[in-house]
Amino acid sequence: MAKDANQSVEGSIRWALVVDLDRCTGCQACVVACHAENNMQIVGEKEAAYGRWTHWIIIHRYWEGEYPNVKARFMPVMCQQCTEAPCEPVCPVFATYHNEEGLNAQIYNRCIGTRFCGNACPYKVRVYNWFRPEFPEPLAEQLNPDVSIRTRGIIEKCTFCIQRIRRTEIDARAEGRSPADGEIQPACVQTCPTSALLFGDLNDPDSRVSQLAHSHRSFRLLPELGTDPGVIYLKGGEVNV
Amino acid sequence: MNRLWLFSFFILSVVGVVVGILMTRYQVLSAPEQPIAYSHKIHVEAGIQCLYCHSNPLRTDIAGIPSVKKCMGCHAVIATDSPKVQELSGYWERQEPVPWVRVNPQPDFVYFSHQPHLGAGLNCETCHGDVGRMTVTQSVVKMDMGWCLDCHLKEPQPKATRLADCLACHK
Amino acid sequence: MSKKLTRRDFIKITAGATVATGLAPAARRVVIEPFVDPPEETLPGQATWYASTCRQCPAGCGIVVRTINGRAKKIEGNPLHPLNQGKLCARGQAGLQVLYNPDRLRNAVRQSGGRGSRKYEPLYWTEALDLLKEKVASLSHPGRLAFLGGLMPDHVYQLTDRLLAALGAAPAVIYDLHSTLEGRGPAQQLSQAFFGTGDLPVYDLAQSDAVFSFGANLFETWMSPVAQSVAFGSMRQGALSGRGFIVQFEPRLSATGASADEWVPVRPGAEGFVALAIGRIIVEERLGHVGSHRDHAVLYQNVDVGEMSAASEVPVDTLRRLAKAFADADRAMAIPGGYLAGQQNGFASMLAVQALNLVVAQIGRQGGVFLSTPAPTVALRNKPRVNPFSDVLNLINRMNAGEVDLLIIHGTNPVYELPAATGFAEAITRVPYVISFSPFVDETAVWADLILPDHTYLESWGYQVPSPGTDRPVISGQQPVVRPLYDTRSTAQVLIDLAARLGGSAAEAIPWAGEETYLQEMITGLYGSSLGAFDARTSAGFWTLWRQYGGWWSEKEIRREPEITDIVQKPLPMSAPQYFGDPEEYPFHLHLYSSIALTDGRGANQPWLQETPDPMTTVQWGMWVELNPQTAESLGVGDDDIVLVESPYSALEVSVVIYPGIRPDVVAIPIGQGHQDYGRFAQAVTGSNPLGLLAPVTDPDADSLAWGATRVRLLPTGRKKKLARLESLDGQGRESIG
Amino acid sequence: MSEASPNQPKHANHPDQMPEFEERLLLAERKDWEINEAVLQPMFKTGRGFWILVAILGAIVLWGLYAWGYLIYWGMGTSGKNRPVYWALFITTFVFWVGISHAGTMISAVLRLLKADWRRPITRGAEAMTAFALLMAGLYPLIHLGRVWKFYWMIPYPNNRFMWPNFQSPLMWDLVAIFTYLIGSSLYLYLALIPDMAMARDYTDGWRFKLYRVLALGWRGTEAEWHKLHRALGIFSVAIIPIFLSVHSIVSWDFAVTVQPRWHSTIFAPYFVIGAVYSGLSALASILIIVRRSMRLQEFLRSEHFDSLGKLVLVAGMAWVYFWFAGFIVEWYGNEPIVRELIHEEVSGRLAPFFYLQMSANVIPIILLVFKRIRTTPVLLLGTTLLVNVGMFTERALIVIGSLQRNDLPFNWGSYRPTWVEISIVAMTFAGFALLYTLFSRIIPFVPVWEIKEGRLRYTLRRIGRLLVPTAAEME
Repeated sequence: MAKDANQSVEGSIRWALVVDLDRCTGCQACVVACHAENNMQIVGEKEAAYGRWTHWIIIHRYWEGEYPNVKARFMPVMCQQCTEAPCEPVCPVFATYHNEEGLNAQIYNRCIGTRFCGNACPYKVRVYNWFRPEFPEPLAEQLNPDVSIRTRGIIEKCTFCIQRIRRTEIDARAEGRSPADGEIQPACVQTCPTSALLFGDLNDPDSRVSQLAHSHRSFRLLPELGTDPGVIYLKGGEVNV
Repeated sequence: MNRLWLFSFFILSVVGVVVGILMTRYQVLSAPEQPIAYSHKIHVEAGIQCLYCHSNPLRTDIAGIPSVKKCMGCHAVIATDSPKVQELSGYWERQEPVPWVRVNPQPDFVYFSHQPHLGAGLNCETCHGDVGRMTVTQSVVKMDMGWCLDCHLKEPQPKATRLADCLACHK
Repeated sequence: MSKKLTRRDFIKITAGATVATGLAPAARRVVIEPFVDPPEETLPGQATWYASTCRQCPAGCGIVVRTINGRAKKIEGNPLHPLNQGKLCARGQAGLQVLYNPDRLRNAVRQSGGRGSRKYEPLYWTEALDLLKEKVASLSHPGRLAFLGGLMPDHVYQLTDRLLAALGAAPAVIYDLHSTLEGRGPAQQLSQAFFGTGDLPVYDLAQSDAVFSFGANLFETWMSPVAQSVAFGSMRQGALSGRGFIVQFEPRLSATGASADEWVPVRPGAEGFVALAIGRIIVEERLGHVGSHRDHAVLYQNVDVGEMSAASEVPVDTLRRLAKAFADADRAMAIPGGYLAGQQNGFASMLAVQALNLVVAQIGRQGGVFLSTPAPTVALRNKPRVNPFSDVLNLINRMNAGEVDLLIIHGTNPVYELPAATGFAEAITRVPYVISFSPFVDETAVWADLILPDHTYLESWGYQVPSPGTDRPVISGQQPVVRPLYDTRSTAQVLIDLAARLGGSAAEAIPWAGEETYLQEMITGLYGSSLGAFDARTSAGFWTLWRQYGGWWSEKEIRREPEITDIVQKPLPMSAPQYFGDPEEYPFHLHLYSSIALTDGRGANQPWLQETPDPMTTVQWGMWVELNPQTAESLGVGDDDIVLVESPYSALEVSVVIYPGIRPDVVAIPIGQGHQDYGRFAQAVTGSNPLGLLAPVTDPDADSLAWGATRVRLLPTGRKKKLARLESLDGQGRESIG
Repeated sequence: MSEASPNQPKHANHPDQMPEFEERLLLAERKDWEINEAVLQPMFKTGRGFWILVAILGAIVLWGLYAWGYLIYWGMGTSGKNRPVYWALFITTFVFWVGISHAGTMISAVLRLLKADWRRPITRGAEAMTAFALLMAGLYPLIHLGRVWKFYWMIPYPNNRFMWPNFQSPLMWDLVAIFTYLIGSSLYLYLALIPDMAMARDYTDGWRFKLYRVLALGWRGTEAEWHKLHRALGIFSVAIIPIFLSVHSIVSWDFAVTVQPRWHSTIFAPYFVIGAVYSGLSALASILIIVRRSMRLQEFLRSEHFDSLGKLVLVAGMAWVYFWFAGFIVEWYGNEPIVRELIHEEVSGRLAPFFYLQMSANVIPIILLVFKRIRTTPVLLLGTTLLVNVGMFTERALIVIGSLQRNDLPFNWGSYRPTWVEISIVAMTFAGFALLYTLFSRIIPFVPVWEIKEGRLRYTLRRIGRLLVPTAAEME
């Protein structure tokens, strides 16, 4: 999609997100940016307490050791955009499927809410709309017109901000070029104060993402499941060599 | 006796559904009632290009309904005696927008942008029909998913694959 | 005729369709209203980006706001802005919910049912302004007018300053909880004492390779968190330097501490001792590569490492190890943070910490401490300075004594933000007339007779000189990104109108026709400056560029090397921490901290921030107290159990979070919840304001509120309240089983 | 297998004792019309008790329907599900009902093939149970949808969007399998019903006559008709067995194909099937006992039937334990961290009560059923078989809900509480099942008269010396 319409090299793209755990300070900027970009509903304290929040990206916090030698580490977890996604084959209506660019797509208006994908996902990053969303006036004015609003009974999840990808690509193609590396930024990547998040094409050997993916610090989440995620983590505490 | 009842009820419901579908379809295609009975025919015959009033499709998602100011640009002097134009200038004096009714509404879950379509060399008539001949504007096709795919799938590979991707149009 | 028919048909059809099939939505009629007279820079449906400045905290980051069809849709960092370089924090992102908050005041109101009645009657602005003017004019003596300010945009403050001066009234008293918690006042005085200037120093995180942060929550709310986070990113994995390390000294492991490489739990208020001990060790053992140890010996001549270690409960060998690491680093840096300021010996501690930078000769050096070059024009430098706390207490006394007839409040919420023990809530009832500029009905506005709601920052003009700044002079510009939603009015404009109405000296002091013209005049000083990242031929062109860039800043970096005062000629002061409350009766230190999402409670009315999980406890909404596992065990309480936290002043009930990263003798409560007013989202959370627990004690040297010096006791209630945690309590603390 | 040892205490006509062959084989002096009467009479006697029962069940069903409407209108949030427990009571009950539905075919098809004669009087009850249980199970795929009004997207129909259901998805397999099974078993039920419909037609008048006339399809009982009927039944009983095996295997794959710990198991298919048979047979036994009592069918449903049924349950139960153990020991021995965690949860953690409930409720009956006295005493057998189904339901709940509460990232663990909505809807299906069965028993001859008569024809008594010997003739 990125290349010019005429000599297009489809399927050569694989979008990927690099999460540098050494930079992440757990500041939650990405979480709010995601809310602002993607029209998630706010569920309130009661529902949130019952595990019904709708964050597409949550920052796991893990304690290590005992006081006083205690340490806490952060790990942002969003949809891993698996190539071998466990969630995809189980959907009875193709509401979720894998697209040409390595994205694990979720088509909201096709979803009938069996929640099978939610069970199949080992990272538990798919969230469900348990009730109708409510946006007391004038909060609705903020809603992003590029993202549809999900009603009750629909599974949703991180899309790598497909609307931003598409927007940049269309604009680029209008100028007869393809987006430069780093030009496409999901909301979380754009805002991350420490630049712990980085987005790009994993199949492009020159992109920063694919270079970092080859760093000795890189690892994937739950590799033993063989899901081949599109989210690459860089472990903290050391520098690239 | 009550078998008759049952029978007639059954027939009625079936007819109801069928009629409902037909009517809805008809309604989607039918011309909405506009606040001002605007005629594209007259304007196009006067030699005005689509892009003069709907000026943005090459640049943005939506073609854009001309602002009242734009209308007044001509109608401050042209055809000022026509009652319809006086309705228009009424809006201008009150500084109100004209509440035009959308002819081709798209559902909320669809992402559509004019810009790439024109970029791909389509022209307005391909989808909107010969608006230039319409006195009352109405859509000529039911713009549903099948209709979109008709064109998208006709594209050469691998472009077709890209255009058949749900994410190409669904947001 | 035919029209009528078709319409009737439609109704029939729609009805028929709806009944017969569920296809009604397909038959929906959508009305599109085009612009009457479109603004030339916008295309319908096309995003337009406006550059402005974030006002969610005092940092003053540059933002660009995505607007579509005249509605703000998304806030992002301004990539050109030297301070935050395109990045933004959670609070900045949530700014839209200030603008679109359903609980905003929609016009000027007067409390019809008398104060606190929460019954409001709308006023036309002309009436409101006349009322305001009449109140000001009818003052028997200008001294009986008091202006209480908080987080004010620079230009509003300057106008206020001029007006008050012209009236002969006392200058505005500036107090707000956020500045208090980040120790802004003491920091300014520290800078004064050390570098002889009131400007806050800039700590060059990006290029430092060893940062000792003494209670500075660098990446949460302290000073300029986004700028510091950006710097942290490049310090950690940046290309230029190797991976720098951070050591965090504080009684409770903050989110910043979690990102640090080492956390040293220090006894509250003893951080200064640690700094002194480290300095002493470096000096006497001649550690590191700096030859000037002899000169600094005087600073530490009466420091005893053993005592310090005992008092701070940090083992001596730890101190030695850290001292060595600090001295050996190429570009080490120590940061005196906000938590120090919360103690009664805060100023001494901060001095001791700042002195470390001197010992390793990092003042004015790369990866060290320097001062940001101030704004080019003097007029721009007039910023709101946090007043000594005694000024606030004086004001309260005067209010109590009935010496204040008219109290005007802007940008602060003292009823919530001051410790209840200071008695502001009672004092305000003794003031005959109170005027608030708050866009929301907060705890203070409830006690105002007249509320003249200001625009929210996305609707208003202004500029701000960020303080602390960055490596170059910066003036952040602020402009409306949307047309004001409601019939509110910018305070600057109100002040200008007021001056015009008052006439006389006031009118002379504020001769400008409107806010915009004032701003234009103020920034023309920058027009033609050779430093600027941009310049224009005409001042009109400059004004346009100013709005496009979202401010003005120098193209290349200009740092200012601070000169050091003679403070370093004599031994550093040493004062033991004191706490309010008998240690037998009240065994625990109360450690309040500003929530990363709600800061000092300002964010509590924004649902996004409420739903944002706290990074450490992962609690959304809700309020809690953090206990060390041992402490919890000794009290026999567990997660989600409600305990009664009791100080000599008051008590509150709150759920427990077991928190491994906190000293056993310290309990921590986040600030920001417990609102009585301030909108549905703020009030949705049960709990009471933790500031109620505080004793109104101050640090005599810095004359600032010692908000960390109160002791409390805990009583289990036997009840439970489930907190909205992101983290599962069943799986707690385990990354992967096995 | 049904032949019980002949030397029995001679307590005539007492229903709970083993009778002489005469009675056992209904060789006692009984005219055909007497048998017909005996079967048909209870159908016409609908006392007050019956209507009260119908009213109560109806009320529960109505309430359940309201709850379902509530669920649809307000959203799935009104149920107790959350992240990560996206499936809970609904799916549990779904699996349970599918399980129950298995016994019917098991009894009639398998036993028909095996020519086990004791099956004759109970086949119809079993087949009816299958059909009704499947109807109830079939509701759940709809109930648990977040947007049930879009259910038709799961049906493959040509459309201009080129959109089809995803046949990779186990849910689609489910749909197909269950639908096939439902059609198959109801046809099977109906086929065997035709002659009795004809019989009933000849014995009744009024609306029943009209009804039976329609249902009897003009059956006249000619040789040719009988021949065809037997052929058809023969084919069906062979054809339906693979379906019967496939259904629960596929249900088990709903779980087994995911990577969810404790679900991702190869033994699930046979384990589920055998579990289904176990619970199904038990349910059948319970139902037969209740019906027998309420409709006074002691003469037809006699101890030896329950005895054999009990033995079947016993066998199924032992097989189930074997499969359970096979699965459990492998997972326990494999000692994979998360699985270990889950097993720990069950054996000594929060789930322990449920775990021990299901273990005891599934194992104790096996021990009990060893004793003939329990197999042949209706009350005891009723208790035992009910216990089995309590156990099986708990077991399903443990698999579905218990496993989902845990997953590979402990940060994401969760817990679950059912709400009144879920409970009402589950209650609705139980009540609905009972209601259907109750009404069925009053409209359809509960005992397949023709099969019984056929059974009689197979036997004659020869007197050899002083001793009566039954001889079985080969037929079918």
